[in-house]
Amino acid sequence: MSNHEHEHQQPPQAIRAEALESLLIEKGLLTPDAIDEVIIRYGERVGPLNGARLVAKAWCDPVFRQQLLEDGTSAVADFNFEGGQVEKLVVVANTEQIHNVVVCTLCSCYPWAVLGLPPKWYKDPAYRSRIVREPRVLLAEMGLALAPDIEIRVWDSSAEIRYMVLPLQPGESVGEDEAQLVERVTRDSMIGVAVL
Amino acid sequence: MSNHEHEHQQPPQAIRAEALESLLIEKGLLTPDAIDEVIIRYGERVGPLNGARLVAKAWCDPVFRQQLLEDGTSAVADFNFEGGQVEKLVVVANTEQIHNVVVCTLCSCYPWAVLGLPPKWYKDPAYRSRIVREPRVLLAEMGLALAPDIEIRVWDSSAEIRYMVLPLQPGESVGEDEAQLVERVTRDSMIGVAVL
Amino acid sequence: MDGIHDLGGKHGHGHVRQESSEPAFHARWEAAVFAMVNAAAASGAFKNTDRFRHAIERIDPVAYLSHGYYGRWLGGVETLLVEAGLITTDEISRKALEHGADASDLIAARPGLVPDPQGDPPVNSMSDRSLNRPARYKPGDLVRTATVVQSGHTRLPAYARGKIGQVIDVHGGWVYPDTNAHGRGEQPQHLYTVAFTGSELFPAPIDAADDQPESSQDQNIRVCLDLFEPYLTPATSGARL
Amino acid sequence: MDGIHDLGGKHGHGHVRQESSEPAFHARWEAAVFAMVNAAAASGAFKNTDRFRHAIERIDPVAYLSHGYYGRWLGGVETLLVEAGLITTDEISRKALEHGADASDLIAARPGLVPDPQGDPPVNSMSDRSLNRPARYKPGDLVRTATVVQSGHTRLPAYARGKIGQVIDVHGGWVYPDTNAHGRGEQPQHLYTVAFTGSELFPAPIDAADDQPESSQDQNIRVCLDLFEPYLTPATSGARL
Repeated sequence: MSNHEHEHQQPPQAIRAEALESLLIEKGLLTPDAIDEVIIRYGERVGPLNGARLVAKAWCDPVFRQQLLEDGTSAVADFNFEGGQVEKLVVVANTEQIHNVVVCTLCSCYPWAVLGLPPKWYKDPAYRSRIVREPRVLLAEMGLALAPDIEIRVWDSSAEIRYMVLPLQPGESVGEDEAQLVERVTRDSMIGVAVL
Repeated sequence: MSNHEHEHQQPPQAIRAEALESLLIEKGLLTPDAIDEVIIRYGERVGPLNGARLVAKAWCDPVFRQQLLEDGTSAVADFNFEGGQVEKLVVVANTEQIHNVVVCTLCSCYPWAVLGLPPKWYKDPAYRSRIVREPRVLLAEMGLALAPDIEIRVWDSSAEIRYMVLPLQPGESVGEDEAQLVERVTRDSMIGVAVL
Repeated sequence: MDGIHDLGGKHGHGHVRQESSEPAFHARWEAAVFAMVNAAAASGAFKNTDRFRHAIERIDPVAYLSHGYYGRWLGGVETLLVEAGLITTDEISRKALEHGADASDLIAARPGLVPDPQGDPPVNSMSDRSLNRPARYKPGDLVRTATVVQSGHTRLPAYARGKIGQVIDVHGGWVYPDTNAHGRGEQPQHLYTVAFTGSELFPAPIDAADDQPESSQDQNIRVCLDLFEPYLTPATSGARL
Repeated sequence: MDGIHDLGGKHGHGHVRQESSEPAFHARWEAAVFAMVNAAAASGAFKNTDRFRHAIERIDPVAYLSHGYYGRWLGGVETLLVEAGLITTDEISRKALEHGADASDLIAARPGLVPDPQGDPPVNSMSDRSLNRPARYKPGDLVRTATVVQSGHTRLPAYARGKIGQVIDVHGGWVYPDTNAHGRGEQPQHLYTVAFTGSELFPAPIDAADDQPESSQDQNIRVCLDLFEPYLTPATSGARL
């Protein structure tokens, strides 16, 4: 029984991934270094901190804010974020009347360069199926209750454009400096499943 | 490892079925007899032999054939088949120009009283998804190549009407008596995925 | 509902695997599930087949595709037994562990916290009902199917929504599954057999390459469905069959 | 294609499960899959992301729903490595058994016997392409989406087919996934952001009981998609936003 349990700690797809890894290494198509590089790149250098820096700057700098909303791609270019997956970035701003939320129903497109790799739930069937059909119900389930008079705009990333939400700045944070504000910005607020 | 293999002989749904069975027996909601009864009923008394008897009789008796095609339900009533699931029976006849085939895309409706319980493939996603979209391709894969000029009629059992196909009588069988003809009729020919 | 069960026309489900000399049941547990479904009906866990079908539609989608026909029935009947208060999910899971189940095994059942009302028992065990009002359509009429259906159980498959077909048979009044499954009454409706061309249901792709003819372009296919009157509106033009 | 991946608006997939302090990878094998996808691209197993996305769409539907994101990537990259002749299915399965896999484990990959041609390598690594022809639509235009799509890869989800929306943004020419995924060239097309009302995409059910309001009747929802010109035709009427 303990043997049985041990074997079940690894799901079948994990075992198969390890098998393919050793095959590709044997065939010279993969180096073990490449895996470490991925872990370091997406574990350390690419992540939602990049997006948080954009948001904090937009809150502090009206010119940058306008540039970010009008042409996100060039506004972000100077930051030299790595991570791919943002050929064209569109930043959509929440207002008191409009709440934005991002999804990719067909696969799991996500703005890696500004938000890192997506959380598991973003890629799972429940979120992808429901957020376009019943966004208000689903957001409430996820802890974000929006009044009926707030318009919800769902952005389904069906081509190569990537979306990021510019959340509303919390009233109590006005006057803080950019470094303090960066700390306040959560990944979920930039996907649009939370507010700050 | 052998312990591990042993445990995997039973799929999880089988284990769960056994668990529910013992619970329902404990609660007095089920008697073990009821299971034996189901096995005997559908294993021995209800099956495609019933349909085969109808087909053979229709081949021999033009009046019965006409009655079967015009009002299958009453034509079958005299046979007193058991097995349920045929509140209204519609029998569709193959011709040299038209081939009929039956499916239930939404669940797995099937004329139990005349054909018994359906084969596993009839209930599986591959058949249910493909037979309405590409019947000629799928029938060919299943061993029935139909010329492009033969019209295929697919009957998707979406309400309580149940369908059965009256296959064409093989030329070499003309002159055989009803008992001999019954032997020739296969279940698959009455679903419409084979001819005789 | 737009559920996993609505398989007609979907891609990716592979090849049909036929067996020779297939038994009525592949294992005793399959017959046990059959008997338990009968027992659940007898004990009042559900009062009509529409409700049972909808319980199956509500099971876990992965279980739906991978547990087989009787595995789907099992998930459906567990759901109904739990919703009827005859048994608890915990009782089943505890017993399953005793029988050697893995704690990580996929559970098909999806009992709701607030189940639909059971509604009245059926008027009789059959589903045809006489109706005083006349049928709106007759054989030969062209009809268009609804694009939208009830949010719960329905018998209008997704692949046949928003399509034009021709009535080829009229069957009188039948219990309406869309309400009956939810305890909202039998509300009998006229039932029709409607024939569609294969190319109406599955037209040629908008930009298929010439070297990839789709089988949907086969001009010699008809698909017939049995559809309830609320699914249909009159159509003035469309391919006659 | 009408595949299992096309999840928008489908019912039955349960609740969203959020994790606190979620790591970039939940296990080393997930990062290994990521690296293997990069390696497969570098070795020529696929030349563009559209092809990789379509390989994922072709994996086993049960695996699609149950193996997780990197499990789906694994199935997709196995398919492409096998189709490119760089590795065989037998080699992978034999190695998996050595690593402790069960012979009955579900295999996600679905390599085709006759894979699509690879087509030319991309003109450049980006997907936007300048087009000489003018865009057919401008912001404010009403458009109707196609009801039928390519039999293979497409980026028009089922829930947004046959619907009327309003163009809200115009993005110039972009590589067309519907052909690019199948080695039929980049065939760049004008790309638009089109906004739809929630009730256009998911109208109220035909016979919903008054006591069961569907959230789809929420009048304050917009869904925006990025759609390629071949998916669209002009619409003359429809709800302006």
